[in-house]
Amino acid sequence: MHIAEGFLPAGHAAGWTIAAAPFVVHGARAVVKEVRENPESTLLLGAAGAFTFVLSAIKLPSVTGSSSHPTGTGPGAILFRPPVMALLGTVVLLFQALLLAHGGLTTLGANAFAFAVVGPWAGYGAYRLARAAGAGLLPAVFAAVALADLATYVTTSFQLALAFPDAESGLAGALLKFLGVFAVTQIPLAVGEGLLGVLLFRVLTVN
Amino acid sequence: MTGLAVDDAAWASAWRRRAPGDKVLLCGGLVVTALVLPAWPGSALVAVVAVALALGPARVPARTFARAVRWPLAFVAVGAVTAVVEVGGDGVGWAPDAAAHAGSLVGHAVAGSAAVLLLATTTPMSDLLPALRRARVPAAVVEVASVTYRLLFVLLDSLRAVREAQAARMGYSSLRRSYRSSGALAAAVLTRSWDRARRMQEGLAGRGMDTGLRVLPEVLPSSRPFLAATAAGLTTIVATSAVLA
Amino acid sequence: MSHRTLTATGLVAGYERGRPVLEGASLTVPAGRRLAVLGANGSGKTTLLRCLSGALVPSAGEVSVDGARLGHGRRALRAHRQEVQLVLQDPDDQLFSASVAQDVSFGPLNLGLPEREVRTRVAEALALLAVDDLAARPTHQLSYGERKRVAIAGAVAMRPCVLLLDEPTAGLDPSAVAETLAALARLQEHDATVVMSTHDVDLALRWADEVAVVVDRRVVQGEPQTLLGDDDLLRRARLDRPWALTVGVRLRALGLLPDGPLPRDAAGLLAGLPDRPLSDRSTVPT
Amino acid sequence: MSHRTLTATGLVAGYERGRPVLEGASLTVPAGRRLAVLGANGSGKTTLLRCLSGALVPSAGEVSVDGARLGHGRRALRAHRQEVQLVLQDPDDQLFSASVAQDVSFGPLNLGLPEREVRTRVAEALALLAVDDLAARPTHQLSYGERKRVAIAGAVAMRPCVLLLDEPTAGLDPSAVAETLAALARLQEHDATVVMSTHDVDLALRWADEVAVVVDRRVVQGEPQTLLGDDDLLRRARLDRPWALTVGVRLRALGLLPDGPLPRDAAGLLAGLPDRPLSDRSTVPT
Repeated sequence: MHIAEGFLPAGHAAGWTIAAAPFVVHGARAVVKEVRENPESTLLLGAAGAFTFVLSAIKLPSVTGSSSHPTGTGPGAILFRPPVMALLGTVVLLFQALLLAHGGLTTLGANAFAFAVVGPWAGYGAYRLARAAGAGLLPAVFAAVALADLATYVTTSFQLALAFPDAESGLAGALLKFLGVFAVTQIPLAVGEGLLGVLLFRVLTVN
Repeated sequence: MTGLAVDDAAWASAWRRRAPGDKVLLCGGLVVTALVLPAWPGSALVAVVAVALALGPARVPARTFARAVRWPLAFVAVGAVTAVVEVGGDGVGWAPDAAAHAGSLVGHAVAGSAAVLLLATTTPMSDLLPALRRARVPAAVVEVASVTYRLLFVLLDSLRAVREAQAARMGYSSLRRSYRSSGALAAAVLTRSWDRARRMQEGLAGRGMDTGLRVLPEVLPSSRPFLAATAAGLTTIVATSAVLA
Repeated sequence: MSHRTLTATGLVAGYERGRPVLEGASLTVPAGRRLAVLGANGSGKTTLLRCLSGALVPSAGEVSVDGARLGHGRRALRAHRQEVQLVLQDPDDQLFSASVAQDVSFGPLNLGLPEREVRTRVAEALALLAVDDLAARPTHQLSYGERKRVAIAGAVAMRPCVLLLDEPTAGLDPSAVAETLAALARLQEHDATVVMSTHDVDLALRWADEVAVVVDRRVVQGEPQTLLGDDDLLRRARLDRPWALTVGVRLRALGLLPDGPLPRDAAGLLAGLPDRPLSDRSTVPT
Repeated sequence: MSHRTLTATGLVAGYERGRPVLEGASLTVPAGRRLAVLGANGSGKTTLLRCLSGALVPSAGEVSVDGARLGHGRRALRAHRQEVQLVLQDPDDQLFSASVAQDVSFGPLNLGLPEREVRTRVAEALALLAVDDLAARPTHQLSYGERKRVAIAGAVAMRPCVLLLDEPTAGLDPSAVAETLAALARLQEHDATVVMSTHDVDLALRWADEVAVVVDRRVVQGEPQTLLGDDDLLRRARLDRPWALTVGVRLRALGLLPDGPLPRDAAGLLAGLPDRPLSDRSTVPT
């Protein structure tokens, strides 16, 4: 779930925008460089962005039948690397805010930090670690995609806890609350997204 | 076959021909007002104004607007309840000022969402992206975003069609099969997006693509009365809010 | 496979934007006969087929098989999909596995059939569509016409009673059209009822036992020769009159064609014409 | 725009895998005349058009405009593309912008034209294709036929002397075909030479001044009536004989059609037939 428009206090919204900005700007530089060297890559990068958007529109099958969607950034982190995903992920979040009313504009920075920065980096890190530790491609993909999903929602929970600390138990208590609501429930979905990633890469490697 | 409802509304909106800059100014003003003013009466005023403008002069279908706010509302409800629940040594309970705090959270979020939605349902992405260029976002980034915008509809069509074909052949008749089908679906969309980009390359090379994907945006002139009304309206909201609070 | 009668009554269906595409469309797919669904692009042919296949739930009206109304629960849909299969126009929307044989096995495997039976069905479907030599090929290496036939094989492997084909000949060259029609004839011999949508009136006249014209959000069903000779209907449906009827009517008026139904194609027309040059040269303007 | 003669001589061209698709193909696009390039799917029509447009560099042979050979440097290609434009079969391969007007502006902007001139050209191209009412519509809401015409407008806005269209009528219903042909006629009046590839022999006979049949990796060029009546050529090219020629030849043999060229379509055939019923009833078999 993306943090809705207006949900974060102004200071927090601004703070997270500033926090996400260097990553997104770095991604934008990488994209500008890529396009300058190779003009055709505009189309490939555009296609990658569209794929990320559409991937997050696939319904994850779940036992309960409740509909839930992948974050969609894990496979992209492996395929296109985290710097590019920081930019593409932010573009996708902007489109989700303006085409689907998921998320918002003042919360774009906070959401970008969770979805386009922390998620992809966590996933990519897990992928590299797993590969370095000798894991096969598919287990590494599973770890990467599941972790990217989970790390995104842990970050969202942290952002909310920071904005709304518990009156009695403070930040720690609030973090527990939000993790309970937004991250623990996400564990089966993260596993699901990881499985989806494995199946996706399996088909790709067969072809 | 079916687009995205908010995007459809934007293209059909009575405000489609208004300058995107004007609309960004109005909606951005409303978003900021909703964020910084106290929830009562600031957010309430912003929400009323945004909804009234969308359903009134911009002629956005009420159904589209109502359906679009469901997503943010779901998050806002869960988020607000979680925020005002208190976890103490003696278990879980409501925080002392729960009702007021929750009301304020919901007020800000609903007003902000309505203001963003006013922009989203009146301004197609292909009008907004050239505006980003004017805000000094690099051309390459804006071009990537505009290809994303075009291709996501092509890919959404593929997604729906492939999923329907899989469902017809019982691809979603059990949890295990659903996973396998979803994986194949994601892979099909990914290979299609690559293939599409590759083929578009040739199609555009023939039209002289050398450096970038430069296009000429439509001329949508800015309206002084609209800008004046925006300034007056926002001032009125701030003033009313200050008086009532 | 065995013959079933598929019917639609008073269908109202459409998409989010605007007015419904169908408003009160009724149709009977006659068991064992060839039905061509005709209409201009955007007239609602695909929407009609999607309702018949259960892929789209109409907002009013009903679809039945042998009189039993199709519900929209999971189980009802599951049963319906074993009897009625829809093949979409773009084969790429239906081929999502790496190899041809793997793709055709998708449906039978999902039916939970034992491996042996799946292999039998895949082999049978590939043979019926005359694409058995492609079994081991990757789907993305096939030509467009081959992909279209493999997509049909994927539906045929489900052994449906009714096979709905959306524009199966669109984009195919004459020899690929001939191969597709030959495959459909083999399916019919295997007791499948075949329905195709098309905007090719010449093909419909040549192929169909019955036609259903989608016009003004409804369906007009009848004999090919009658409906495809109805200029008012064709105009409203934005279709052309088949050349064979135009030319046939004139030749009959000139007394050159025998009584009975008009010819459906060039071969039929030539067969009906007299063999020897006419002796009365005075009738030929110079 | 002004007329130019585009020629290809001894083209050898293909793709990585296997034997070349074209081996020694030569073709002359006659300035100001309508040329239909005919061939079965996979015969090499698209490859031929891609060579002519400069999109594909042949491994042997050459392409020239008014006798000047096309080089393959950046500058030569750039100049060539101002004169010769290729419109691909799938409009989604060319429409990259979500706004119709923005998309059509892409080519003229790449020519480095001033904004004012670009707007004029966009308006002109949209009007020629009769899609000016779609200017403010999003690409993704257009029908397939509309997208095809907008893709052509994108090429027309470059004001080419020769416009190459790959299967411009494939997948279109009769009324959309008629609209496309009308647009092509307007382009010709604006002095563009129009070439289309198709596997629809009836359309080629009706429309073209000249046809080029791609067969056995080469090109046979000539008059429509001659080539499309050559059964041996058609068999090798895996094409059908147009019905109008089949029926026309027989009616002429029966002494029912006047001398001169055979009719190209149903209207022409009816116009050639006698007006009144033949008196000699004995010639009609019963």
